[in-house]
Formats: sequence, C-alpha cells, structure tokens
Amino acid sequence: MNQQLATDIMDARRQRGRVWRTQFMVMWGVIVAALLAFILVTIRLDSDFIQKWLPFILTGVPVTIFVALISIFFASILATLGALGRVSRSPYLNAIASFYVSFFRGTPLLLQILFIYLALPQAGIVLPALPTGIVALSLNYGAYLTEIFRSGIEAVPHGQTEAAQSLGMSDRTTFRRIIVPQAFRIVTPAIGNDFVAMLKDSSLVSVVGVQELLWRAQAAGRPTFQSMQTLLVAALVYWILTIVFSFFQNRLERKMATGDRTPERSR
Amino acid sequence: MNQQLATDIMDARRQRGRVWRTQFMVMWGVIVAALLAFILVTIRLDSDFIQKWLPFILTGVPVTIFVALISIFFASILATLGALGRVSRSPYLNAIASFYVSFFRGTPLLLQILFIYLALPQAGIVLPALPTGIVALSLNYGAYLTEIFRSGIEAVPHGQTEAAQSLGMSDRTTFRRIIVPQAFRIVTPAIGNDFVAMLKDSSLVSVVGVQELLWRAQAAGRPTFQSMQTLLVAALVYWILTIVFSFFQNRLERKMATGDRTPERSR
Amino acid sequence: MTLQHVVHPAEIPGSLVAPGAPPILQATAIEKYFGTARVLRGCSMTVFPGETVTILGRSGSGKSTFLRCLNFLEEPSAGVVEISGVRVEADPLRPRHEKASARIRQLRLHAGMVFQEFNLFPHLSVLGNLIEAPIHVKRLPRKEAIELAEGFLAKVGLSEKRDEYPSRLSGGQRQRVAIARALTMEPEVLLFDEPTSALDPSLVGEVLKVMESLAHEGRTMIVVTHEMAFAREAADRVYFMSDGEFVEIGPPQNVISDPQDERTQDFLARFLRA
Amino acid sequence: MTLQHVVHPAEIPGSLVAPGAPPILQATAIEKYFGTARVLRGCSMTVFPGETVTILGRSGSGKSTFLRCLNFLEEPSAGVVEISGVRVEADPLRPRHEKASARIRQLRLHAGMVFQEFNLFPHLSVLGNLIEAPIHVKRLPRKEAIELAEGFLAKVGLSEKRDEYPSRLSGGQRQRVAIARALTMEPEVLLFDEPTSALDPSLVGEVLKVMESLAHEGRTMIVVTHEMAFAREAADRVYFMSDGEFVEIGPPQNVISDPQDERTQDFLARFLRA
Amino acid sequence: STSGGASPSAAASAAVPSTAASQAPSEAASEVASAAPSEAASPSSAAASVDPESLLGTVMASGKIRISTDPNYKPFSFLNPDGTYEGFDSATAEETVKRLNAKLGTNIAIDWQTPGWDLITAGSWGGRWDVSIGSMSVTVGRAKVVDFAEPYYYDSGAVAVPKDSPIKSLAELAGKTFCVGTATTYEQWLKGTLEIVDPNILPAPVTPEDNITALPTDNECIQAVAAGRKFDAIVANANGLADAVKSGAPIRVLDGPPIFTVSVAFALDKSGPDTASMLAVLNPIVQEMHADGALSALSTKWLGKDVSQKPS
Ligand SMILES: Nc1ncnc2c1ncn2[C@@H]1O[C@H](COP(=O)(O)OP(=O)(O)OP(=O)(O)O)[C@@H](O)[C@H]1O
Ligand SMILES: Nc1ncnc2c1ncn2[C@@H]1O[C@H](COP(=O)(O)OP(=O)(O)OP(=O)(O)O)[C@@H](O)[C@H]1O
Ligand SMILES: [Mg+2]
Ligand SMILES: [Mg+2]
Repeated sequence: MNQQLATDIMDARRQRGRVWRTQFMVMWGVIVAALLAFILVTIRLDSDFIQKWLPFILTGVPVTIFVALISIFFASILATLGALGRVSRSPYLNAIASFYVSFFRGTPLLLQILFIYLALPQAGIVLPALPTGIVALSLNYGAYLTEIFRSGIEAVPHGQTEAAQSLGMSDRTTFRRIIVPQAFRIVTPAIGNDFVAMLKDSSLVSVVGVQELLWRAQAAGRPTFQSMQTLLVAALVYWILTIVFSFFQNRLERKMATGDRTPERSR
Repeated sequence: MNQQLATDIMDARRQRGRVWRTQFMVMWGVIVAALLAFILVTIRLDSDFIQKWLPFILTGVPVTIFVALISIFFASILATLGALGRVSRSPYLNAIASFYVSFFRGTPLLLQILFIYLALPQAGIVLPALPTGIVALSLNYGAYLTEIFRSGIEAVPHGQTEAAQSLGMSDRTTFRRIIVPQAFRIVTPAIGNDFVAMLKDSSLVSVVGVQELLWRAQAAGRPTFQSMQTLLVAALVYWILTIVFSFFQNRLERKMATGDRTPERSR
Repeated sequence: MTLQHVVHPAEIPGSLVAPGAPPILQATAIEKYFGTARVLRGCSMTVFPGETVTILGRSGSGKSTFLRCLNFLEEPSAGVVEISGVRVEADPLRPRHEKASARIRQLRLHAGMVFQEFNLFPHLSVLGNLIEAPIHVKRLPRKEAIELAEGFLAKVGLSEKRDEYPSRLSGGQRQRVAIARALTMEPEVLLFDEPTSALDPSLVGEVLKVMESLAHEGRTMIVVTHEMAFAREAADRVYFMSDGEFVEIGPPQNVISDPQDERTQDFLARFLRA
Repeated sequence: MTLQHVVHPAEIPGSLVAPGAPPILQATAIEKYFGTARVLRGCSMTVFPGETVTILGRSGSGKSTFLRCLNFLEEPSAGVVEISGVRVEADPLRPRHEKASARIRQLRLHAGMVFQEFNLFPHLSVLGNLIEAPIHVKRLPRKEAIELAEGFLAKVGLSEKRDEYPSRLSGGQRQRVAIARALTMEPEVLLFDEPTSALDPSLVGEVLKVMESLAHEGRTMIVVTHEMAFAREAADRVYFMSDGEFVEIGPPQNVISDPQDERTQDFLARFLRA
Repeated sequence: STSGGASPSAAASAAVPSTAASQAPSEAASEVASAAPSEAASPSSAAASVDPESLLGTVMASGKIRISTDPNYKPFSFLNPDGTYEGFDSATAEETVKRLNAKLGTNIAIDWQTPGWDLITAGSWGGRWDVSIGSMSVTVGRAKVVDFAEPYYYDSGAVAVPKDSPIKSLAELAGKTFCVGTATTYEQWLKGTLEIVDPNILPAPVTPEDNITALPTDNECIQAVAAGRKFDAIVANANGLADAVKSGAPIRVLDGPPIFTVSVAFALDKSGPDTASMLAVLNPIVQEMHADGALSALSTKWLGKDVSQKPS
C-alpha cells in the first residue's frame, strides 16, 4: 500500500505537469495563430508569389549557416589567443589582447564590415564580400568570446591551481592540463550561444552583397514591392534556425552542466 | 624594523605593479599609434573636410545615447513583465512570455526594425522613424533581458525563500520583499552591459532614416566619396562612448559585487 | 481516514512542562517519498510546551526532511502535523489551494525555523532582517517591530550590530541573528536544523550558549544536531533516527549514554571515536 | 644575513624517528604580512623524519598561512624553509625568477599537501587524478604511474572507485583520494590543512583512520586540525598557534591535557565545552 | 589628340586617361567616343597588345568580367527566382560583353557582383569588380573617383505623390516631407548638393532636412507609402516610378518636365588598374549600340520607351 502512495503522488504530479504543459502549448498555439492571422490581414500574403520565390530565398540558408559556422570557428581561435594574452603575465601581450577586445567590442559590427570592405583595399588588402563578412564576424565575436574565455579560465577555482602546484606542476603544465580542460567545459555553452546569435548577426553581411538569407529575401521582394512578404519568410526561417540550434545548444549546456565531470562541491 | 619589511614588500609590489601598468599603457599607446598611422596612410585623412563635418556628425551622439537610454528603459520594463511571466505558475503567462522571448531573440534586429517600419502601418500603426527604432530595440533587448532577469530571480538562493516562508510570509510577500531586491542587484550589471551593447546596435536604426551617429557619418561622407573618413570618425566616437560607459558599468558591477549587501557565505 | 496520534511510551512531559499541559506539537505518522525513495517511514513525535528535544542520526537518515515536514517546507506524503492547535494534514495528491496555503502559513507562524546556512537576508541590515516579517506578516507598526527586534537582539547579545549587514558578521553572529529573527515572530516552537554545522569550531560555543539559555527559559525547541554535549545537557528527550524511522526515543542519559538499539550504538561508537 | 635555525627545547625526536636522524623539515623564523597585517610572527618548526605533528589554534590565528608558507603556496615575507635538503629563502622583494620557481617546485615535490576542500581535479577520473602529476611532473611512463596509483588507491581503500569521477564520491572518499594523490608523488612530508573540516561528521572517521595508519607507518606529517582526539592520539608533538606565534609547543599530553599558556587554556576550554 | 585610341598600344598608356579624367566627365567621354570608333582595332591586334597590368588585361587574363549591379532596381536590374538577372541594365551589360568578345575574339563571361548601392557609390572598389553597369548617373562628385564611359542612356528624375494627394506641382511641395533612396542623385537634388553637367535641373522645393527621409533604396519609399506611411512625395527615377505605378503602387507621378536629366554611363574605378584600354574598347561598343539601335530596342523592351537618346 505504501508503494502505492508513492506511485499515486508521482502520478498526480505527472498529471499536473501534463496539464500544465498542455495549457502552455495551447497558449503558444493560440499566440502563433493570432500572429499569423494578424500577418495575413496586414500583409496580405500572396501565396503564388511566395511559392515562386521560396527556393530562391531558402538557398540563402546554407550560406547563413556556413558564414556563422566558419566565423564562430575563427572567433574561437581568436578568442583562445586573446584569452591567453589576457591571462598572461606579460604586459605587452595583455595590452594587445585588451586593445583587441576594446576596439572590436567598442564599435558596431556594421561599421567593422564596412571598414574591412571599404578601407582595407586602400592598404592593398582586398577581400571579396564573403571573406569580408567572415573576417568581420570572426573579429567581432572573437573579441566577445575572448572575455568569455578569460572568465572561463578565471572561473576555475583557485584551489585547482593550488592542488596542481602542490603536486609540483609548473605553471605551464597546470594551465595546460588542469585549467584549460575545465575552462573549456565552462565556455562551451557560451560558444553555442554565440553561434545562435551569429546566425542572426550574419544578416549584416548582406550590406556587402553576400547573398545570404536576408539579402535574398530583400532581393526577391523588392522588384514587385513585396519585401514584407519575403522578409516575413526570412524572419520565420531565422526563427526556426534559432529554435533548432538553441535546442542543440541547450542540450550541450545541460550535458556540460551535469554529468560526471562537474566541479565537485564540498559537502 | 619589522614594519619596515612590510612596507618594503608593499613598495616592491607596488613598484612592480607600476612598471607593469606602464609597460601595458605604453604598448596600448604603440598599438593606437600604429593603427592611426595605418589609417593615415591608407585613408589619407582630409582634416579640413573632417573639421567641416565633425559638428554635423557629433550631433548624432545625443541621438544615439537618447535612443539607447530610452530603449534600455523600456526593455527593462518589458523584461520585468517577461520575467514575471516566466517565473509565474500560470501556463498562460508563461507561454506568452516564452513566446515573446523566443520570437524576438529568434529573429534579427534589422528585420524587426524593417518590420515595424514597413508592415505595422498596414495594420494602421504608423510609427515615425525614431519611435520605430526605440520600439524595435526595446522589444529585442527586452527579450534578452527577460532571460537575464529570470535567471537573476532564480539565482537568489532557495534558502532565502525558505527562510521567508518559515517566517510565515506569503509567496507574494516573499517575492516582493525578499527575492526581487536581491535579484535586482544581481541583474543591474547586466542592464549596464546591455546598455553599452545597445549604443552600438542603435546604429541599425539608421536604416529607417533616424539621424543618429552612423547615419550622419554616412551622410556626411557620401557626397564627396569620403565615407571612410567619416566612418572612421564614427568608429572613434562609438569606441569612446563604449569606453566611457563601460567604465561606469564596471564601477556599477563592482559596487554590486562587493559592498555590504553581498549574499553571505557560510564559513 | 483520520489518523490517530499515538504517544510513544518514552514521550513523557519534561521537567519544565507545566503539569497536565497538553502537547504543543504532535506529528503523526509522517511519511515522505522523494520519487519512489521512502525517506520518512511513519515518524511520530509528541512535544510538550517547554520541552527541548533533539534528533540525532546519520547523514541521510532523514532528520532534516522530518524537521522540514513539520512546517511544510517539505510537503509530507502522508501524516498530520498539529502545532498549538493548527492542524494540517498531508494532501500531496492535489495542488495546494489558497485555503490550504493560508493554513500552512498559520502553522509556520507557530514554528520558527533556524537553518544550518543561516539564510539571513543579505540585502537587509540586522535590524531589517528582524523587522521584515513582523511588519509584513503580523502587520506590526514599524516602531513596535523595532522595539521587539531590539529586545531579541539584546537577548542574543548583538545589540551593537543592529545596523550592520549580515556579510560583515562572523558565522556565529549570523546564526545568533537568525535565532533572534525566528524569535521576533514569537513562535510556540523553534526548529533548529544543525544550527552549528556551518560554523567554525571555535564559534560553535556562542551559538550553543544562546540555545541553551532559550532551553532553560522554557522555550519549546526541536533541535537536529551533531553536538552530543548539547543533546546530553539541554535535551529532555532524544530521538534517534535511522533510515527514516525513530528507532530509539528516550531521555539523553538512556539514548546517548546507554543506547539499546544496535544502530544507535553503532552511530555513537563511530561518531565519538574520532 | 643568514638565519640560524633554532630548535625549540620541546622539539625532540618522536618515538618512530631513527636515532640520530637529522631533521627532515626546518622552518626558520617565518614571517608573513598581508599588507601591513602581520599574520605570522617568526614561526619556527623542526620536524624529524617519521614524526606526526599537529598545529592547533583559533580560527584566524595563522595556521593555514604557516602551512602554506612551508611549500610556498604563500610566499613568506621572511624566513627560510628547508625540506629534505632543499632550502628556499623568502625573497619577497623581487619577482620570482625561473631558477627560484624551479627550486620552489623542487621543494613542493618533497611536501605533499592535502586541502580542506579536497581540490580533486573534477575533469579527471580518480585514476586520472592520481597519475596526472607522476606522468607530467616526474615523467613516469603511463603504465608505471598506473601501477603506483593503484597501490595507493588500495591503501586508502578505494580500489573499486578507480574509474569513478570525483563528483560521484562522498566527501570522505574524496578526501581519501586526495591523500592518495598526494602520496603518488612520494613526498617526504605530508601537509594536511584541516582535512576533515569540510566533511559531514559521520564521514570524518574514515579519513582519520587513513591518516592514523599513515602516521603509524612512519610518514612525516604536519596536520592542522580541530580534531582533538586525533591530535592527542596520533601526534608526537603539538604546536599551539595564537596570533601568528607558536605560544606553546610540546607533546599532546602536555599541551592538550595540561596547557601552560593562558591562551591555550582559553582555547581548549572554549573548544571542548560544547 | 588626348583621346584614348590613337593606336591600340597608345590606349594602354597611363598618361592619357588621367588627363581625360581630370576634365568634365561628359566631355572626356564624348572625346573618347568621337576618337575611338574610327580607329577601332581589329580583334587580334587589340588582344595581343593589351598591357596585362591594365584593367582590360586583367579581365582578359581571368576570362571573366566582374560587373556590379544593384538587383533592387527594377526595371533596370532585378532578379529571377532562379537567380538570373534581368532588366535594362542587365541586358545592356550582356549585349556589351557579347560585343566585347566579338571584338577581342575572347570568351569573357559575366561575373555579377551585388554589393549594396551604398557601397558602389562609396568609391574605393578595391578591385572587387571591374565595371559598374548599374544606372550610375554621371555627377561631378562621382567623376572624381570613377571614370565614366560614353553615356548609354539618359535618366530623368521625377516626383511622385500618394495617389490621393491633392498636390499637382512641384511648387506645392515646399516644406513637405519626402522619401528618397539613400545616396541617390535624388537625395542630392533634394538637398541641393547635386552637381551634374546637364544644364536642365529644376530647383528643388525648399524643405528642412529633417523632412527628408532616406531609406536604403527608392524601393523602400514606394513600399513605405504603399504600407500607409505618410510621405508627401517620393523623389526617384522617372522610369522606376512609372514601373511602380504599373505594378499598382498607390502613387501618382507629377506631370511636367523631369526634375533633371542626367547621362548614365558605365563606371570604372579610378583607383584600380589602368582603365584606358578598357574605355577604348567600351566606348566604341556603346557608340555602336546607340548607332545600330540596340540600346533603343532594349530600352523599349524594358522601359516601354526609348531613353537612349539625349533629350534636347
Ligand atoms: N529534495 C530531495 N530530493 C531527493 N532526495 C532528497 C531530497 N532531500 C533529501 N533527499 C534524500 O533524503 C534522504 C534524507 O535526507 P536528509 O537531508 O533529511 O538527511 P539528514 O538526516 O538531514 O542528513 P544530514 O545529516 O546530512 O543533514 C537522503 O537520502 C537524501 O539524499
Ligand atoms: N590572502 C589573504 N589576504 C589577506 N589576509 C589574509 C589572507 N589569508 C589569510 N589572511 C588573514 O590572515 C590571518 C590568518 O589566516 P589563516 O587562514 O592562516 O588562519 P587559520 O588559523 O588557518 O584559520 P582557520 O582555522 O579559520 O582556517 C587571518 O586574519 C586572515 O584574515
Ligand atoms: Mg540535514
Ligand atoms: Mg585555515
């Protein structure tokens, strides 16, 4: 009978959870429906037109994902170097890293893209549109990630360093074998997070003519003055991309947060 | 003699600190100088031209700050409501808040601005350019801040709730008198951080013709094909703004992190 | 099904209890499941006004859970708690409704709690910590609340820390403030969950001294602790918990000095050997 | 100025020390300032191979700081530390150069440390924790390191937890792993900083048992602790620290049971009263 | 003669175009145009003697010509769902390259580049594309940074008002609100900063700068009005506005003479490789297309009227 009680309680709780989730989903559905209705009324979707252009717009999706992926990759490398500079004892490396962070976090991404596109050629460095976008995004996100990586390194408890040192490890070994692996787990979710943000910020490279999602949506809509419809499609696609990648990002985060290798807690 | 030793050690450390900082600053100076030299060589600054247009460009600074300030204000209000929704027990409020966050974090800010500018009028809501920018920025940052506020609320240790409850406080009183004040201190630095980010993102509202810093820089440079020079000026101004406001933000953060009212730690 | 409270033979009123006084706290057949894990297995307790009882037991045996069930910080899976006339039955199958919540709040007003981790409100000064609940729960005027608070602060010997913030206090001082805070609500029963475990050994004394003086004053107290000396000297009765059951109940001279149950013996042997 | 080490009259070789053996650890006139606060005031200590000594004292008296100065986790402001022939002088006025750092690393190889908070490496399995330093500091081949580690794991009774991660262990098990980890470097001296303070009372025993067996085995150990029973039973000598000075040194039967210094008396009275 | 085509080898000399470029663009263009065709070289000799460092040389070496265009500019240049380009500009570019290949005996392909209009007009292309064939009006300011070829059509600006607006003439627009495309000649006209060589500019209505909203392209202006935004007028390309009216945009183009007329030409970057030999090939081609009616035909096809002839 007692085990029955436990089961009953769990069932009741589960049932309440189910009801709650159902109500939650229904509400979401209602909102989405209301939003769609509102859009249909205001924007007067022309389904023939959208069908005609959808493949053209969707061709931008791989470009968007490619730009975001490759940029987050380079940004992570830059951030690793930047964070190494920031935690190093050398005032020179520190200054270089801190300048980098300050400058690229201190100016708008849009401006950075324009700069690399328009000013660097005058110094003989001519990057085509796509590399321009990638370089700008990498530099910009690299600066933000530098600070994240640095705080990741600093988030490793000082006791870890002390334990390593008291085992006779050199600073180098301590850093490489003890600090970095732990910092890595701390920052991985942040990289995922920035990747999702990058998916959207990559839309800025449309200004230099990279034919990604937003560019294509605008190009498709303008000739017939139907930008709103194509922008709407783009918004939906971005939204879906974000939801999909956030889902993976959340799983990553949860995996990093729990599991066997979380920092121990006393008591 | 012993006090002398203490003083000597502190002096030696201070001296080393001074040397370090000096080397750091010198390096910064060198980098800035190198950057300027590079710019002077590649962009061939025309000082007459810049002098002529500088006042015009700087007129955009108050606009930029105004837009950022008022948007962060509304964003904080939206985020408060959003976070209340997210931590509430009601599945409906939760769904509304979660939809809001998902939608506005899931689509690019640029798209949101264009939408409010070009699509809402079809529903009879015609906002001028400036309000359009403010609404878009508020909604967008409000979504990000919602999650920050929520995690701030959740970061208040559960022991606080238990202590309040065991004193007989109702959920409402506990939330209002115990949780919110502590969450507020946790999230204040994040608001400051977002304000600095907003300074730069506000440049996106130039697309609907708000005459802020970037808009003015572009407008000043274009007629004579000297965009690079004016963009450079804009970049410098953004950079300075960021440094100045980051300075205050850091102080705020430090004040919130230390001081009398930090959460106690056992032991 | 109405549960009938059964008083354990060893639960006889302690030395400070007014003769004939009815129990002030009755916990009847408390059960607690976490998922399918049965953490409390029908624990009953009877406490008379003015008594100090302690609960001993291994880590994980369920002491904290039992204490938290007493004021419904943890909802029991089954059982009844009655404290000075307020009776609340476990009702885990339904969501808590407004009326049930109000009743539980009532119960909590009769049972002040002191936590291992103090849980002072860091954003409020010491005085702020003490007057928050009187003002916002009992609706005392601010002036009265301050007077009340100052009285209790004096009692725990911290009058001069009135305007300090918790982060500036030592652990022992924090715990004394926490005790004073619980007292401001003038609860009939005080619950202590290992109040000295988070303290530096040299700070334990000052807290125990306050607790002892409360015990001698005739406060009703239920104390989960590992401080054997306190249990031995201040307690009217000791409950030894093992695996979610009270396996031995009795006066400290019996349970601590001459345990009958094998598990109690084992625990005390291990515990005292270091 | 070369500091002359002075042996305290009470520092006579303990029972397990080989006759005529020279001291294995000499700390001479250690001073430590934090800013202008003088936390250590000329502390000297002599330990012979095979001895176990304990340091007692109030919270904040400087026990941890002294222990950390011994292996330069904290740079002393003045004084000399010599452990099995490696002598390092305090040199706080200059930045540490490569040679000095190498010397300090050498010193640390002779002095293993066990922390209150365990400080196990959470990203490595138990075995990983144990072989990391042998492989990357002593450059042992992996296979040898594993053999060595398994031996010490067996010694602390945790062979079956070899592949577990620290987060899955209880506090007592973690501390035992930490002890095994320190042993893998085969240090001449083991330093313990309140190794049981972060443990649940019921888990203290298993750690103390391991420490006692190490003491009986003839390991040289310096233990900061609040466990009086351990100090009394396992220590050859007790150092009582007050305000950064060793105010009383002697065998435990003297210092603990019959303290001469007023501050020691006061501490023990307060400490044992609870 | 300062013209760029005395002989194929002379066309590659660096001194010539810089002289030409320092003069008023239309003058330079017409001089080149007048001199070049008579001395048009035979394909083989032209191809053989081109300086490999010059613009034409690099284009021939790479086998493709990078042409920038703004695909947001219907009916001059716009995209099909399959990603191909259409419109007057695009067709002109294709025809030009076809003739270029015939002339040089090469097989150069078009590589479309689509930076924002903003960036095309910002100058400093940094060699990212070889030529702009995208309705770039010849202005004095632009001529400082780009070399213009012979005009291939003549554009005119027009003012449109919302369909239901009572406004009938330019004169009534003083102090009203305007919407224009960013960095367009129309924006410059409104702000009084337009400098073109063609004389027939009408004075712009006087209005405070705050009343002028510049959106990324003309197109957004039309969409904004269609969406319900209240602008008193849109200043844009006359042909674009006519096309918008045809597509059902709720606007009406004001009657009257064009607000200004301006030559439109291919543009080549001054700061890039030497443009002289390229101009020496392009100018005759433009001339021929004018002469044999190719441009007239394309114009009629895409714009519904012939804009290739200079209005008198
Ligand atoms: N919220 C919870 N969810 C699941 N299991 C829990 C929860 N709280 C406690 N438990 C489990 O219930 C059992 C009893 O825990 P409890 O904290 O009451 O023990 P305790 O006697 O207070 O131990 P300690 O002396 O360590 O405080 C333990 O096995 C514990 O793991
Ligand atoms: N890093 C530091 N900076 C400044 N002061 C410090 C630092 N570490 C310790 N102190 C101070 O030095 C004194 C001695 O501290 P220490 O930790 O050595 O004491 P302890 O005897 O180990 O105390 P406990 O029993 O609490 O561990 C204390 O007053 C402490 O506040
Ligand atoms: Mg407990
Ligand atoms: Mg210590």
